Amino acid sequence: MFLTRSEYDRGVSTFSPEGRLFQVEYAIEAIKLGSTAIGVATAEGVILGVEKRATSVLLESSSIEKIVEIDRHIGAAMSGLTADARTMIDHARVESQNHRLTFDESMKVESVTQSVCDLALRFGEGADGEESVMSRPFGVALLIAGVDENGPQLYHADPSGTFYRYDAKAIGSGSEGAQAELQNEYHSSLTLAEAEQLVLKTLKQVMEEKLDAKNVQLSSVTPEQGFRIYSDDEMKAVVERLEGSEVPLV
Amino acid sequence: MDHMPENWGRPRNDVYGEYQSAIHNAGQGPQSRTQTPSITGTSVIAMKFDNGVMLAADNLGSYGSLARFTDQERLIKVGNETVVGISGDASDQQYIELLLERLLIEDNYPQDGHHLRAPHIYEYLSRVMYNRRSKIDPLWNAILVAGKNDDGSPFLGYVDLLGVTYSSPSIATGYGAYLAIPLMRKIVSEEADAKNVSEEQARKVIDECMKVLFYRDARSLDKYTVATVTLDGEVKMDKNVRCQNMNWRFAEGIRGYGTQKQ
Amino acid sequence: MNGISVDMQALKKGEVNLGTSIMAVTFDGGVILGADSRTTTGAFIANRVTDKLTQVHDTIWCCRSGSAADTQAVADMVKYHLQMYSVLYEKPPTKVAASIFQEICYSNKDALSAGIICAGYDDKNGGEVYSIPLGGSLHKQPYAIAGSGSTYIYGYCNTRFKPNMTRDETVDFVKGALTEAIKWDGSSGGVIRMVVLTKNGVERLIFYPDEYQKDY
Amino acid sequence: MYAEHFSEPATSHVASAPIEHQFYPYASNGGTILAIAGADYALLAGDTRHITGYSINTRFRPSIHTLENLGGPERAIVVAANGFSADGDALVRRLAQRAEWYTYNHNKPLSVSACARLVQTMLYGKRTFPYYVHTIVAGLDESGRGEVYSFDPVGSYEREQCRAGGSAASLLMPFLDNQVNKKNQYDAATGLPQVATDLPLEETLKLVKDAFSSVTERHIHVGDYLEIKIVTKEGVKVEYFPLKRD
Amino acid sequence: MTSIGTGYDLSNSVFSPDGRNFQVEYASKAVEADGTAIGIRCADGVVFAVEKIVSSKLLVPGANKKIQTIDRHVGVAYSGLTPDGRHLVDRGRSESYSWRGTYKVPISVPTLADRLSGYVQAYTCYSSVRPFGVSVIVGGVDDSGPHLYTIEPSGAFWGYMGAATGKGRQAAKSELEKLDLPNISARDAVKAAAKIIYVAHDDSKDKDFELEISWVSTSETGGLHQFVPKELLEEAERLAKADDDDEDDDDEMDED
Amino acid sequence: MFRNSYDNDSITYSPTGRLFQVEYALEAIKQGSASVGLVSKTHAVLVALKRNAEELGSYQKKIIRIDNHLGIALAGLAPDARVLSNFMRQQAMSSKMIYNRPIPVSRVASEIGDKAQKNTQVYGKRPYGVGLLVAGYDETGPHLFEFLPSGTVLEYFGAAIGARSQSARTYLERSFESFADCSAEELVLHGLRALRDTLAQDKELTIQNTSIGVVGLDSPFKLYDNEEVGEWLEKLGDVGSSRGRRQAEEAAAEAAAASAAAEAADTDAPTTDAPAADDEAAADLPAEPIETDD
Repeated sequence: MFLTRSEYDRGVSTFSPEGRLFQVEYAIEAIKLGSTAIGVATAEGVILGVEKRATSVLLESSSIEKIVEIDRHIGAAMSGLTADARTMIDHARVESQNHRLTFDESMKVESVTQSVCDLALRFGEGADGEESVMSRPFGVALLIAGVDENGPQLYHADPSGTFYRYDAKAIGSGSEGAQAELQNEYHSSLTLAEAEQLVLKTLKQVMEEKLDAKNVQLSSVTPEQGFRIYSDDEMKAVVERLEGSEVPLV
Repeated sequence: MDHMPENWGRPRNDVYGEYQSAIHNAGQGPQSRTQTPSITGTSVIAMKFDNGVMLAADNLGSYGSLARFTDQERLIKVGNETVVGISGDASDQQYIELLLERLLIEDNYPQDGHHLRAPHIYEYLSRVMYNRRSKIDPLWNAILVAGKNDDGSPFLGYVDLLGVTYSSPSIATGYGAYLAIPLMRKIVSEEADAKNVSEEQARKVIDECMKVLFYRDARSLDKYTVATVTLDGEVKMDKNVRCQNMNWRFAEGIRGYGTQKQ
Repeated sequence: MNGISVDMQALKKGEVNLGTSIMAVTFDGGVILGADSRTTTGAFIANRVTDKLTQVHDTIWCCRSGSAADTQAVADMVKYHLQMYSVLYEKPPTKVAASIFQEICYSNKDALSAGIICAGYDDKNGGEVYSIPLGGSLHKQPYAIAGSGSTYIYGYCNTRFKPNMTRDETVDFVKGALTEAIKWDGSSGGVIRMVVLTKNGVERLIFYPDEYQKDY
Repeated sequence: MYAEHFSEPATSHVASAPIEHQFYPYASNGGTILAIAGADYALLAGDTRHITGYSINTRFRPSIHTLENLGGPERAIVVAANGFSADGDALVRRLAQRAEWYTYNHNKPLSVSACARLVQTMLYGKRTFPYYVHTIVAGLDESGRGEVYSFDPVGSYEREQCRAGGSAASLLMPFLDNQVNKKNQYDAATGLPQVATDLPLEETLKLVKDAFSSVTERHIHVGDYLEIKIVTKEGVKVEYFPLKRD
Repeated sequence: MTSIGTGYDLSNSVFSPDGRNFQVEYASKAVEADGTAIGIRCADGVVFAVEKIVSSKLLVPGANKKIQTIDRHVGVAYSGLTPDGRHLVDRGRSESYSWRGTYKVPISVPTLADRLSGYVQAYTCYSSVRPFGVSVIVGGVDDSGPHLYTIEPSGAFWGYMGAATGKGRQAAKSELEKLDLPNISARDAVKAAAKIIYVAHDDSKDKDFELEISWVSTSETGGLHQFVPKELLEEAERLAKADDDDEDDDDEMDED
Repeated sequence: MFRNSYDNDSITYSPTGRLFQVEYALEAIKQGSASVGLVSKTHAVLVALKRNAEELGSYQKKIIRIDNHLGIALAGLAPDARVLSNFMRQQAMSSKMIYNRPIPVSRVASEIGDKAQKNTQVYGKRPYGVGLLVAGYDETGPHLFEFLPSGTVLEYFGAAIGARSQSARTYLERSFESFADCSAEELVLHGLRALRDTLAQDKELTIQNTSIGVVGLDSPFKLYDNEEVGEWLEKLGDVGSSRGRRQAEEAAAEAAAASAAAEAADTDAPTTDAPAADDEAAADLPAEPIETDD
């Protein structure tokens, strides 16, 4: 049963008496139904981690793709209606390549994030005054991680077309608990390896299933190697390390 | 009767010889979008002086060699402190006048103390001229814009049908570039020279230039307008000026073309 | 050749042209338009009694020169426009009529060969004459001459025209000028037609060669 | 030069236009530009004469443009597009606009290399109706080294030590090959070809002034004033230097 | 208004069973909530005046002009939703612009008013838009002399010798009727306009207001629409204030 | 349940001639943190309070440079501000491109007003949910305009928008007469004092949450953020709200006028320029229950 907040929530362009756009806020709610995704930025690089919730034992967990490459230096993790993310990711990829073509340089992480957010706006008027192309907002949020001349960075883009830069951010169903954990554990001198562990540890806490090398996925963006998704072997190794360090917890 | 429609309207082979299909097959190409000037105005000349800019243009609208219209005004006051001088095609000139009139009306809507001055109008016309040339549909004119700079100094700029622009303390379009420029550069060659030239001196040179142009430009008239833009923000239009003190008497002494004395 | 694509270049050569002498003159109480009546295709006189004076509104008329087809099409469009204008707003002033001519001729200058004199009478402005030569510019004049024959009478007209002539003086002036034009221009000829526009409306005049011709 | 005519009276003013003009959308407005990159500077110079045919339109029309950029004064980029000046102006104006949007969108200075690629994109985008210009872009790279990029009218570009463009390019280029790139210069002692090295700024300035003074003697499109813009870590410095006016 | 709330008033372009278009009527309410605007047709021109309610003392006096220019010879004053008024003025400007492009002469005032009213009327016919929330007074001088029109949110337009709209329109109209129209000179009309705005202003509802006056006149402005010179405005305002105070005094005495 | 039947879209008038959707859009502005603008004879200044969504997140941009002579401060839906600021940049650029003239401040301000009006008269669009303060300097001097979603654009000596902006307005009204002859520095300090008054009681202006924009005679628009704000805050001295109890009372009064602001605080409204992460609004506003479907 749905309890509507008011009647002002039916149209994407209707304000409530308090001046809010409920449809956009509901789209943000859609993200809370998605699996958890976490990003942690360190001076050495950014780690993205997602929970791969297998809804059926028949599902090939390797086909669950919740972290994707946008460009050599940028990747994104998603939560919410992942089908919606497809459009956004494709847009980001095209923008990023266009930038390379036009300027012979990689695109800044913030700029890529902004271009995704401009697209997110297109349920209404576009950032450059274009007509609207969609009749609802995207129901997905992205954690965009990348490295550029300003170092490793992590951004969070939501359906309203708003984005913030974060040191560490969690989205999805476990985001509240996870964010609190990140707030406690994050410090600016984290190494990449520590960030791996922080992401896994946090995921572990908010996941319903027992965390293993199959139901989570990590990726990193570093100045040296750019964006890469951890191989099965690497996943096994980091998960083992987590278990090793946290034996008492089990 | 020739029943082949493709032959209709063609010169008859028996009269004019074999029809050159190549001409027809060549098509019209881009030429169909280019035009040719018909009623034309000749040179506009202008020079800066210590307190402003002075321009002159004669009142002739030529149709080829025919002196078709002898009352054409080619110096246009735009707002309170700018004058635009136009040479070249008359129909395009009138179109430009319409553009400028509407531009000024728009600029006056807000009545907020902002007014387009010479550099702004110049920039606008430069954009118009270049955009039209880029469509291969040029406005067949060369234009001078005279007035005041943002800092209050005199402004004088040139733009033509190609969108080519430049500024100089003395400028002339058309034949004036050959005949008037040397005379004007005698007293204002450099920007700094203008500061040493009074309005009277400038007027003398301008009148002299118009006289030389009348002597040597077969598409010119001895009736012209002189516009003076002063830095006090005033525009004077001296219309129906006639060339004075022309020298023709020496013609009496010219006999034959060789050794003839009689 | 496919037989459908018509040879425009060649057709243009065969186009019916108003090699012409036309003029319009303002006078005290109105304006008079005058024209010869010859239409040619090359050297062949396609029509020797053409009427080149065309009404576009009650007391607004035009003289056409150039391509007969082009000028007729333009005049028809202007007539349509003015009819609409008078229904929607008011009786059109001559300047408005002339401006529509100009607008059409200017925007289609590459496609048209039309030299038009537009003249009219309205109570506010009296008689007015506007010349719209080939490129589509607009020139208000006390009197205007155009067409191939006009080149021969620039001097005649310039010497004899006086502002504010009477109707009869003006008729004589037009008749005299067109007589000379017809005499020297092979592309002009036939009868002299005139239209007098005043506050009383439209009056048509016609003069035959045997009346106006002088001895050589 | 011209045959004299006693003009025939025009017989028909209706059938044909009196003057036949075929519209050609280009012109050449003369002038010459020259750029040299050094270890800690980049220099772009050009004369200020503007011509049409044999007429000098103006003696002073500076043609080296500075692009506004974010970051310190050392991030400035200088550009010149020589040839048909209306196209050159349009290109530079549009480039400035694109650069401004770049700084809005990315909140960082446009690098010279990115600017160069942008120029290529813009030039090539008008491949079918080209900007009739020879373009040179100069500035400092991130490390403070001078960079010079030169372009043909349809966008082919290359980073170079030095390049001349415009009316007198063919006179200048061999001189630069010899003096800057040390072509055909041999070490007196060893007899081996000399290797091009970075020239100090003072030497380059002298070279540029000499080059333009000489070219002014030999080419009628060049003269009046020499404008030199030098980008160093202090920013852009402009110098003017009189040339012959004949 | 018996049909209020029955649903027939929720959409534009819908008649109620008693044949009314409520959305248009409601739009008029927006007009009645705004400051008074008046127009006077005088011997050789038109004078506009508006009462600009000053909602904050932080507003820059004289800066936020409410009377606007459509073409050199045409001015506009309106009451209602100011942004709607600006939209309509914009439309008037493009009408006038395209007219000049076709006919090379300025648009006549009746023609402009006619076209504008057509535009306003169109906004009452579709459920995808709402009617204009302004009553507009358009006036100017053309070839055939001075003209003054009002356009209502319904699109209805009529010519007037004196027109008023906004909060104080009733009081303003009865004052206008007292004038010698249309024989009054432009200068006298300016003074009368100031007085009328003062009379129409309701001290008890709105505290501060700013008086704005413009005119188009053959003799005074050469046929151009302009704001009246500062001195004239001040003089008119001084006279109006003096008058207003007198009346207030009278009122007080009456009460005594 | 609707408050009434006339507020579901921006193209329906209420029986009293009001446009509720437009009025609700004005409420969106109050959900954003405050921005303040003010002018002297020579300068125009913008100051604004930035918010971050969460502790580990960055602060939202509040002041945007449009051109050398022009900038804006915003309160409300940031994405809408992006649409409008891009539009203003286009206008400013084409003014330079076509007329070689920096766009007059009043004209670019009316342009966005006219643009906003269109969104209030056509079905399927919504009014912009953002208020802007437009500050600039042109030939006629410095100017400050307030833009509202209704399309209203008015010129002010001093203006404030956003949460608890009434407190800033009170400060401005009290002191605006002295602005005219202020130096740029004094003007910034006036702005900061006004901005300070919009803070919740336990909050302070910091280099992270304060943005300053200055433009004026011979000085192009300059934006101060982060470390650059430090010296201004030092000059200001007291960076906390100076009004103690009185502020709480005033804020409460404001809350009564706009019950919406209260709700904004306890339910994250992520579409506004900054969801109040720290519940600062809740700290001193009595929360009112929102209307529910009962």
